[in-house]
Amino acid sequence: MMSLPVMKAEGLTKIYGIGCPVCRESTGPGYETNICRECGAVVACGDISFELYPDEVLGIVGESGSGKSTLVKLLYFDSEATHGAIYINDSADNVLSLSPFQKRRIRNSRMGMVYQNPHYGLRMEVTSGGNISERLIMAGWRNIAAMRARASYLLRKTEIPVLRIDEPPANFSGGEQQRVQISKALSNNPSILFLDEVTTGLDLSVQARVLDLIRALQSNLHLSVIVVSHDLGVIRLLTTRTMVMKYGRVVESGLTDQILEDPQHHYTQLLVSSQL
Amino acid sequence: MADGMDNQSIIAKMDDRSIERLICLMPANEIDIVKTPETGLLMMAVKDSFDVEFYLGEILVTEAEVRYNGKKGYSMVMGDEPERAIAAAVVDAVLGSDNKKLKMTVNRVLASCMKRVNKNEKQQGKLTARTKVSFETMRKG
Amino acid sequence: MGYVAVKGGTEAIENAAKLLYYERIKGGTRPLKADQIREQLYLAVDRVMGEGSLYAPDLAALAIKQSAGDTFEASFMLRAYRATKPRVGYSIPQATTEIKVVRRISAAFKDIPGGQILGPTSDYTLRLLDFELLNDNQKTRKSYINNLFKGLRDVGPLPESFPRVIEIMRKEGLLTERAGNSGLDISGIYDVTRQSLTFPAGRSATLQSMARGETGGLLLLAYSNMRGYGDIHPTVGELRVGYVPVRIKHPYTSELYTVGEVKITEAEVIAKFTANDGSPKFTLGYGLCFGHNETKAISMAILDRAMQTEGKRMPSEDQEFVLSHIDGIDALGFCAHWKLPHYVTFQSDLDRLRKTRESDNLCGRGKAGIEK
Amino acid sequence: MKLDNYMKRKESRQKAVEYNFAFLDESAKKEIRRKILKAVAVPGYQVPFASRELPIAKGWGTGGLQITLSIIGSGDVLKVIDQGCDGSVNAVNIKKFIGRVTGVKTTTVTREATIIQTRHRIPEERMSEDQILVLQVPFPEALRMVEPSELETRRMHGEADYSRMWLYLYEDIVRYSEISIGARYPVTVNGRYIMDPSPIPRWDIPKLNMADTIYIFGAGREKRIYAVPPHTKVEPLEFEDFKFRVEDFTGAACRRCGSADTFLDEIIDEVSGRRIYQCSDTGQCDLSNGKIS
Amino acid sequence: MLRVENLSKTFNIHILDNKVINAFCDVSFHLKRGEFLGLSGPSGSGKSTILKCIYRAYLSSGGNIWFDSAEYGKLNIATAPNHAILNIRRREVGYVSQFLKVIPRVPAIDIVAEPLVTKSRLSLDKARTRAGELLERLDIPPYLFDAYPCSFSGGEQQRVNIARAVIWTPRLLLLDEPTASLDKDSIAVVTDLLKELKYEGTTMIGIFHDRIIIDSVTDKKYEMNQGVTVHAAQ
Repeated sequence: MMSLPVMKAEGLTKIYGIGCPVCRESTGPGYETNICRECGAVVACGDISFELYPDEVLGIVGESGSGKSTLVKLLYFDSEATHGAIYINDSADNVLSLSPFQKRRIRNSRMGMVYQNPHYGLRMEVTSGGNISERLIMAGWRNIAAMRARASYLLRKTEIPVLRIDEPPANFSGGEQQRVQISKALSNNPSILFLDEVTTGLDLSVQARVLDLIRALQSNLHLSVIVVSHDLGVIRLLTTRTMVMKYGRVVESGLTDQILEDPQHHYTQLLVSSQL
Repeated sequence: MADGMDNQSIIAKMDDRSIERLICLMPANEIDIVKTPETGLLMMAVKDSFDVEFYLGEILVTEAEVRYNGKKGYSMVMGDEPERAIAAAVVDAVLGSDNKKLKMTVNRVLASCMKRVNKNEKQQGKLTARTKVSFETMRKG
Repeated sequence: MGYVAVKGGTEAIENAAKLLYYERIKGGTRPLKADQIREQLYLAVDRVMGEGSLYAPDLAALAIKQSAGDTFEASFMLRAYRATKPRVGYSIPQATTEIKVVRRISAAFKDIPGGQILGPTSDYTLRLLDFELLNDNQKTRKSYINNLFKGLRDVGPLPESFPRVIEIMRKEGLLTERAGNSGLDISGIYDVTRQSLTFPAGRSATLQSMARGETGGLLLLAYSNMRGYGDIHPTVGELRVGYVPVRIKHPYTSELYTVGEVKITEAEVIAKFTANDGSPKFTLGYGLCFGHNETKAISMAILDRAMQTEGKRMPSEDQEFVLSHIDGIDALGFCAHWKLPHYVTFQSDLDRLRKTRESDNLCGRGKAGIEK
Repeated sequence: MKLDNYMKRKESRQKAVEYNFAFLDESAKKEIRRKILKAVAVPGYQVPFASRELPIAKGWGTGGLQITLSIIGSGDVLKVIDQGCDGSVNAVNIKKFIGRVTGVKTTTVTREATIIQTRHRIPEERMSEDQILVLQVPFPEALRMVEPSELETRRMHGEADYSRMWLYLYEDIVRYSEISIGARYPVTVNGRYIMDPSPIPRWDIPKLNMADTIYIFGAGREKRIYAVPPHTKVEPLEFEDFKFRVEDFTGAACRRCGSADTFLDEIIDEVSGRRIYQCSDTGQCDLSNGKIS
Repeated sequence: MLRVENLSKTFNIHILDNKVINAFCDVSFHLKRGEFLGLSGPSGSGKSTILKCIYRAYLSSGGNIWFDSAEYGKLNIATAPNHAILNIRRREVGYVSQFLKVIPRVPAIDIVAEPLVTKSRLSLDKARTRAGELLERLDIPPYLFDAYPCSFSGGEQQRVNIARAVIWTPRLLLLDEPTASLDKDSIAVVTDLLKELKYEGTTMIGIFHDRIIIDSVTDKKYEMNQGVTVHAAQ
């Protein structure tokens, strides 16, 4: 029995700058640049297509500037795509053509995002319970007790002492902030979770605990996850499938163990040989 | 520097007594006041160094309109200046009319006023010109 | 009984107004005439016209007299006056190249075509109190003037128009050709007095807002930028003070019609370069205002440039922040409104405070209260 | 008129000193009326307008005043209140100004007025469909307490993205076990826009809901007009388990008229040092006190 | 069950001046359900590479790998879409290598129990009980069950590895020298376990050092060709 993808992207493209007809054909790994030679526009993502299946963890790997974070921003509607389409579940509507209001609703009900920098995902001066409740409020919750019960549950899940529900994340350590961010991302039972370099910048031991948490949550909650990382260790640990990005394009995609053990593209081989 | 001054510019700079005298010279019973002087605001548009146009601010002006010999005369002067507005409108009408004699009178008055204005401005100009920096001189000093 | 809203306000207000009037006239010196203010306190008049956004020297002088010299109040009166007057038209957009200069300097180049003209400036005077002025009278003034004009050499007239100093750089291609970010407004000139300002504001709206801004406010924000809360290190490319003509189209003949001339101050500051247009080029900030007000024009030019900074980080780089806070009349009014009674709102706050304290007492800490 | 006649009539040559009826020039009034219509059409939505400067300071009711001046006709009867009081300095000042530039009748009795301009209160007496209440607004943006940028708050309204406002209330409850907002309590209008009701006490908020009269809000300094048309749903923001509550005057009554169901001013008696109460709405108080019948 | 046709594998190593390594070519064999194929040949002859191609950890360069999938029917592993491969890995195909490559910071018993939870949908408790029995059989002392295997000896790690591979009953199991460093007793236990699997119908391909295992459990042998050609491109 074949399952249907929870998310499908077609030809996603993000160009910074005015852009011109030759932007896409004059950039990419073949030209070793993502800057258009004609107009100077930056093709941060070019013609990216993929499918994400239920209960699947898809990795996006590449060095900084490869377009991987931009791609996630496009998927989470943090940034507006120049071209392309995104389909959610079996809907035939391109969600990118929806109004900001509708996008916000989809984002809030179907998606969760954990940013590298907790400052993007959390309001640092608002209590951690408040941070989690914000997404519940967006979903129409209007009962304080119910929201606090849900927030407590999520904090327990992410191994934050529930006593700290009324403390702002500003008081928390980096690893704890990521946990609160994860709680917030999971508050509305999303079906898709985006993780953008979530362990970058954390101490190794903290990194390990956050990764364990993500693994456990993924397998318990059957989430579809997109993991963006420059760290092949993270990719190996969390993902089953991987896309390798370079100069705004996907140069190679496949099963994660195949990508790591039998890389086909020159760039992937370089990446693997320099990191393993 | 004021040699090329147009009539409106001269009227703008005339003192109140000259305005009154100018009006007295006009055939007052032949001139109809179409629009009595009224104050209003003129929005001043300017251009910046990139030629972008913008509004600098408003200027208080007085507008008037008269008719002489079937010729319309219009004026807009700065400030709350009803008489100056009348004078300017009358001048506008007269100079557009066929009354050569009257036109000559007006021109004569304006020319003499211009001379006075010019003289004044020239004197002032000299004062300004004296503040021009000569770098050779500075070096010596 | 405490000070609450009770009757009797009417009378008190009227008496307060009378007292204010009395305060201005009680001294017994000769009444100050508006034309004296216009001629002798001309810089105050210029400032009031600029911030009041109405070029009307006689009214500005009257306003200064009436407000006992408070330029905020005086500008405010001009603004209120203009609200009741119909707008009769718009002038033809005037380029400032056609300026009759009384002062013109450049800090960028030593020798400039047309020369540096210092004009009437206090820049190079010592700020020592001049006690001679205590004996100021018609006679001493006349003799001063006579001396000044006596034997005035004919140094040759000043040219009728001056090329902008920056044109030299523009010809060499060293300057950006368009203002960053904002550029031209698509739908003609924006008029912030007729359309409510929305953000991001176009260039014409930005310049108009600053031209009517309060000198101190503009200076403060510009200063914060130059001091390090921002990174504009300006060089005054050119500063000019002079008269530009105001022209309209004659309604019947359609010919150019000169209404008069207005005194303006214009500043162009050259600031750090950008490579946005290809090769690195200097960028420019522009300031222009009514009257002789160099502080305002330069501050405006610096802010104009600061607001073009990409990725605003500092208050002076944030267009919304700058344009929302530089209007002196808005700021003054809001500051003054705190003097109005706020009994009702305060009563409501008081109720909240008491209720909160009650629930604290009931449940210990506030937090414990919600867990129940 | 001939020029000679004109020159003879000295007074006609005098400089202009007269003000237009209702002060504002006619094109300004037209613009403001258009904006009011738009505000009525989209309840709770803040319509930007080109606010004019008036001879009273911005922040002293220039928004309300511009609305009143734009809609007032010579047959109107005007009441102006500040803090519920007709005799408050600001109310007196505004009434005097409007009187001078329009010549309309004024009153202190709510039911007699056709237009009531107010600051910080809604009259206690229920108003009718023939009346207009004009409210002076210092901060039209209810979201300003959570977001300083206008660009951002306009986006939030556009997308009905109000979670931060609710979050603010949540945090308030966490901190104080109560919503600490006193006056200026945010409301949802017609199920769509969150609106600042101007700094009226919470006591007055229920009067906005399904009212017979029209409420027009004007913010002069911030250049916004908005409205609550008659028979429109206006709901204060509240949680299921933390309800909106009005000010509590349990056990207190006006020392003049004795009413125990009006919003009261709290006064400390100079002599006894005791706390005493008095109606905030002085017009209403006078009425029940029998001073005016 | 599995038919390998003219399979070949070439490595193009771009980062070494586009060096090309031909691992093997033209390999063909087939297995029926429950058959056990032993791969043999000198080291470097491409035995492991074949297993990895069948598991799709390596991409084949030529030929076909026909697998009778319960879910998809006849499926060419060499070319099937990624998510199909993931699905058969999850439900049908197991792979066990010489080294324990598992998730760090997971106790031994959970490593072994996990396939039962994720693949066979057993409850965690039941899965743990079965994992404990299996580990005991493989002579892992119970006090090590809750320890992380990274602290184990090589032999202990290998036994945990095998336990994880055999605890569920994949339709196809690929074994890449999982017994390399085991002692005689352990090898005997493993041999028994593999026989049990075989009895339950699991098809297997294995590479073993130990002749005893080869002789006692395999049905067929495939001898890799001698010699591997290595040459630089161009």
